Amino acid sequence: MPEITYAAALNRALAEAMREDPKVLILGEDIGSLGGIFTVTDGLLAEFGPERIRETPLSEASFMGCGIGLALCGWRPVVEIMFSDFLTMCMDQLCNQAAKLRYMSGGQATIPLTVRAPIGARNSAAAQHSQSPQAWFAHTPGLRVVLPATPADALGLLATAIECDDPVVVLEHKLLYGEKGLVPAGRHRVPLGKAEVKRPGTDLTLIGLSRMTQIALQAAEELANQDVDAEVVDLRSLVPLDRETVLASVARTRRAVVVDEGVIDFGVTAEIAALISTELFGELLAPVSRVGALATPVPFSPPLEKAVIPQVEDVTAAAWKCMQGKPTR
Amino acid sequence: MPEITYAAALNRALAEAMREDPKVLILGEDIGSLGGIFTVTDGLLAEFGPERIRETPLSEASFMGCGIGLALCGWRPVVEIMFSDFLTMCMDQLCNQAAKLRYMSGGQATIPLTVRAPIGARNSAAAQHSQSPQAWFAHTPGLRVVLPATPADALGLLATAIECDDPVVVLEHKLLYGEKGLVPAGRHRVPLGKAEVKRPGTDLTLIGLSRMTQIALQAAEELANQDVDAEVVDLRSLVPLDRETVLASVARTRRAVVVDEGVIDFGVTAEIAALISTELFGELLAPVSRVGALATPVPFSPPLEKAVIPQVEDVTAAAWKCMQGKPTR
Amino acid sequence: MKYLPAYRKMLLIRRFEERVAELHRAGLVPGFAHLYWGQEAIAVGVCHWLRDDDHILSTHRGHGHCLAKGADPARTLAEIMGRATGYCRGKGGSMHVAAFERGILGANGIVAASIPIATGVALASGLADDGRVTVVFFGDAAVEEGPFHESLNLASLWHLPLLFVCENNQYAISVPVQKRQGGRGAAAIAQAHGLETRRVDGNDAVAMLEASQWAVQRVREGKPVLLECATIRWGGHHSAQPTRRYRSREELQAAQAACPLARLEKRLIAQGEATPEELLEINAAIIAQVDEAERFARQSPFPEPGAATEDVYATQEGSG
Amino acid sequence: MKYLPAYRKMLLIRRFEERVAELHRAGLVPGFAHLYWGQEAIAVGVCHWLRDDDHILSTHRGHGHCLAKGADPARTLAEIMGRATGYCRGKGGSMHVAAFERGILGANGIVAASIPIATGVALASGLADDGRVTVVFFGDAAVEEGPFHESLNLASLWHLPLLFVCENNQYAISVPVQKRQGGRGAAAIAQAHGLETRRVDGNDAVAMLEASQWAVQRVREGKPVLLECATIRWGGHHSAQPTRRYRSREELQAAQAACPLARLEKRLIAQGEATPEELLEINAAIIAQVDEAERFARQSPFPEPGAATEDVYATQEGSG
Ligand SMILES: Cc1ncc(C[n+]2csc(CCOP(=O)(O)OP(=O)(O)O)c2C)c(N)n1
Ligand SMILES: Cc1ncc(C[n+]2csc(CCOP(=O)(O)OP(=O)(O)O)c2C)c(N)n1
Ligand SMILES: [Mg+2]
Ligand SMILES: [Mg+2]
Repeated sequence: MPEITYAAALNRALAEAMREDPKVLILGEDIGSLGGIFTVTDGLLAEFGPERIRETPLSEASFMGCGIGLALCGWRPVVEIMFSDFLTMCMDQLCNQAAKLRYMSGGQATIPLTVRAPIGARNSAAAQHSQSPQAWFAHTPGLRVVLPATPADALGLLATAIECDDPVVVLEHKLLYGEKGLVPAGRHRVPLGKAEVKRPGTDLTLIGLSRMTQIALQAAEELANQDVDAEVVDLRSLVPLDRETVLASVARTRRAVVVDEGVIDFGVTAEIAALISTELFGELLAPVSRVGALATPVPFSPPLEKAVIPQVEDVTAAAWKCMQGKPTR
Repeated sequence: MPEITYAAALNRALAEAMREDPKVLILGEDIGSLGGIFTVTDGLLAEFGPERIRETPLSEASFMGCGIGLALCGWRPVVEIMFSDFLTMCMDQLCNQAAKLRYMSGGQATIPLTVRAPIGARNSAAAQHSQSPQAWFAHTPGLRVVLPATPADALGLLATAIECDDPVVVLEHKLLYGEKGLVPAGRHRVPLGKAEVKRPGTDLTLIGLSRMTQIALQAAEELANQDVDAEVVDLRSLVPLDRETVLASVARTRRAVVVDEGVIDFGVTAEIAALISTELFGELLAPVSRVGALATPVPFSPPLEKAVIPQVEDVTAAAWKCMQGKPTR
Repeated sequence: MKYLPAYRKMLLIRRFEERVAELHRAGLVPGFAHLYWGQEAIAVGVCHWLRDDDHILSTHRGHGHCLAKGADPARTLAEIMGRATGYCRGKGGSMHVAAFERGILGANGIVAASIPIATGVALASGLADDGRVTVVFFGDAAVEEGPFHESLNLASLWHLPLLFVCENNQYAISVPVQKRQGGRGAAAIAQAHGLETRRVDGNDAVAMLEASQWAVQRVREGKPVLLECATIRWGGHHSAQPTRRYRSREELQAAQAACPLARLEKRLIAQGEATPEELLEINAAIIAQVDEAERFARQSPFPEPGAATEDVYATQEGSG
Repeated sequence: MKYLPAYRKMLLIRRFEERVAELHRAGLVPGFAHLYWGQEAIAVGVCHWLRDDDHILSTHRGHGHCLAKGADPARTLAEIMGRATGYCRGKGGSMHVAAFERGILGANGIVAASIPIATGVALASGLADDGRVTVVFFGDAAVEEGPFHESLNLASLWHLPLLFVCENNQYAISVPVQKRQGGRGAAAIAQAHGLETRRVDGNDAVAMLEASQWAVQRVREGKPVLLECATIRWGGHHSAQPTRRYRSREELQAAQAACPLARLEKRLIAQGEATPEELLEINAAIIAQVDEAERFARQSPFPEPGAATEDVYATQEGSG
């Protein structure tokens, strides 16, 4: 298995999809000669030409709509939004149109649209380039939402998303683009809606997604040094949500910490904590612990950014409280 | 105390604020001679003139921005968005600008902006005119979010929102506009961030907001006929969230049902259920039960709309399961 | 040219909308019904030149566009009445009628939202080089929404085979266009974006047919075009809305004096295409067609509640 | 007219941006820094005519606008370096510098987003009839975003005292304007909306000063105006970005040949406003000023982590 970066894995998923299916095309800003500001579309213009690597004006609302129209006509567009923060510019097209057209038309519309956008804080990009808005989209019926945490999952989830006949929002993490990992050499698909145990363990379950899965894995290593054996479950998909894998793990460990980079309040960790608390009522040894961003816009200055975004030590601290049966939040 | 409708109470709040403070003005579509499509601005044009009752083009993104600019200059604009579904047209201005400008400027910007928009399903308005997107805004730091359930709260919360120096999103319910209730004759304010026990009870707590508080009250009546004494807590504010009132009630009753008209998944009920499950770990007699809209866009046809939107019987059913200690969702 | 086919379509729309208003008053149409009466010449004038496989996208005021493009009145009415036999299985209703088999990709409840979608539909035709035309209808207020302008640029930049049809009926709900727009209107703006444009009297079927013939031809050759059609909204914003708060009776009467149907009738008789008796027969036949649509819709069942959770996704959980 | 004051401001911006680039390379500037070098004549030309209490709103490429409007270089640099003494207490950074006390209502990280906000600022001045001018600066790519167009309409409809300044530097990151716009550009579009407009050579300080004098005057009289200023981005999109993938060396060299500072120097000397020696002295003084700003910023502390949760709200929980 070759070792490649997350960005390269996404690039491979796009290139393979475009080779296999002439109906796949990409719309976005700076995806051509520049290869995307995070290099994900590097080399694609040369191979597939400007019709299918279609560089757009700065018009997120209308090129998202353009993707929807193409999808209605049998294309499989991949729309790249440069930062997930800019999805605010096309919320109507994504959440009122792409998400609802199939339903409102009684099943006539099929919208095989993939939307890619990077989330997360990286190197002081500040409040308008650092958001982790996954909860918004997970709360919007009609969309599917996935967040790969590794290069292999990036390849497999994006490939599956492009093949999916529904709109799929693929949220990538800026700090993961440069991370390397082993990726299967041949055809690789990760089903939507399947979480994965990324590290087996017995004492408690750390549930993460996107980069926070990596943070949870690091926390698990630290905990292991202190004789706590943490299992790490990577959600991978928010919609569909793999309730079974989450519940099976926590049913065994009877303790759970949920970690997400989005703001804690009304965010992803709330749904997972509510799910576990309800379904495993009476079986937990400690309340579910939630780790996430503080309820602020993401600040610019490095020490502030660090204070707001969850760190490994926040996860280990939550895990320790959980081991001691104390409620935390 | 006079009995007036929810729409009339909102109208009174607007008129009184405009009389008291010449810096209050309203921006929105059809708010002038028509008086707003839900009559909330009825009569204001005649009293305050077209400069302060400022009818806008159909440009939600830019008149929301216009409101922000006015707020930066010391005005207290009230921006009416005709249906909350259309907030998707101005998500950037609301969530990237209004919510963040104060923070990004290190406290230089003060944004006393009130945004009013109706939520909820009413009489088959279909998928693009029926949404209940409160969770999106509650998940956006920098915004305050309130949802009145009665005419008195409509008056008191809107009055407080207009006086607040922060952006406040006031989400009104379309089916409540015509509902009557007693309203204090004189000055009336409801603080942001204070829930209210709308019906005391001992056996379990029904936690609602907006119209779902009324549904919960009806459910409580039905339960009372069957000798179950339900307390009904109306959240009123999502941000700030009155954790104390919620927890105090459930600490007594030890059973909770959370009811919201938004989609269940990743919605308001998740946060409240997670809060209660964590803070009252080991003290509950049953898992927290969540009632909300099914995970679909809101359908048009009346029987379908009814199937998707929570009804009184959904709340009583959840309450019964809760009384029997069974997990529900 | 012969005008009877266009006349029939216009009359069908008129009688259909009158019936929708009646059924709404009778409580048989849930929700809002934004009626197209008075604007018939525009939809019919444009759709006259369309092929079956051409595409249209529409607005909240979409019944007329759908019928003009060939939607079955019975399935359209069934949808508007929330029945399981409606085009959208009762899930969409008046604001969301779609009939993909007729190239009708959907009415839309969000002002201007179908315009960006239309750019993608047109791009699909451009990429396939299939000669199909995409038409997007929208009201004067859509000109105030950003996505309209962004889409003009896309159409111009990418040479999309897309016809923009602006129906300027002077109002957005209660607010007249002069209180909403400071500039020189949709056509002037489109010109600044490099589109070819024409202003038309949208109450004159003959003028609409002529301008549309030109426009559809240009678009089929691969040039985006915008038509700005002046017309008048006859009723309230939706069928239940009174207008006295914002529109004088005189204004409406003047508007109705320009009735596109009455004008076309005169022309048909004057040029000997039909006698008054023949027009009465046509009218009777169309009323019978609308009666039949109503019978079909009334007899159709409402959807089963269980259908509410269908059609959210095309694929099963976990599948690709 | 005398050009030395404008020259000093332009030179300050140039030297400041060079310093930011250095500090970025040295790892002392977190995040992105989108530099304004090469475009100095525009900000300075416009701000030259502004009063202290006039307002400006800016973009991701905002350092030049802030300095031109009178921001303190030291507090600006401290902000860009994430220090507690920065204008925004280190919370905003390069893309969000604001200095309300100088009428600088903020740079903005979202393309075109400050334009709608500017309509409200201008409306506030209009309502107060205080004679203040609001200027909103934006790049050529903002012309592709819907809110720009909506705001043109608002400005036109409501006669806002608002000056739109489009800095057409030919690029949005890597994509040249011809690949993004099909129409006739910002000025033509603004005209269709009923605004007065002028196209200016934005690399020519004299032309910029002249056009801006007219424009600011018109706006002060209550007419919205758009200036379309042709210029060139000298560096990468941000200071760390190489441009070889999308821009030839020749293109850049031609651009730099039109250096607005060099041109203004020639003019100053030719018309006897300054000698070469005096210009060298000015340069030295400005470098000293930038040195001082750097010293201030370097010596300033980073914010305490606890500051992260401050400034989210103006009011306490539960208060009105
Ligand atoms: C984005 C958005 N804003 C507001 C509305 C509410 N609304 C529905 S139709 C309408 C007026 C539209 O006017 P116009 O586009 O001229 O079409 P007309 O109704 O005249 O046919 C308004 C304000 C909406 N549906 N979508
Ligand atoms: C809505 C939005 N889309 C995309 C971006 C990413 N982005 C930042 S600057 C930029 C290019 C802007 O070009 P232009 O407006 O011409 O300004 P310039 O950088 O040339 O000064 C892009 C695409 C953004 N910040 N906001
Ligand atoms: Mg209209
Ligand atoms: Mg540029």
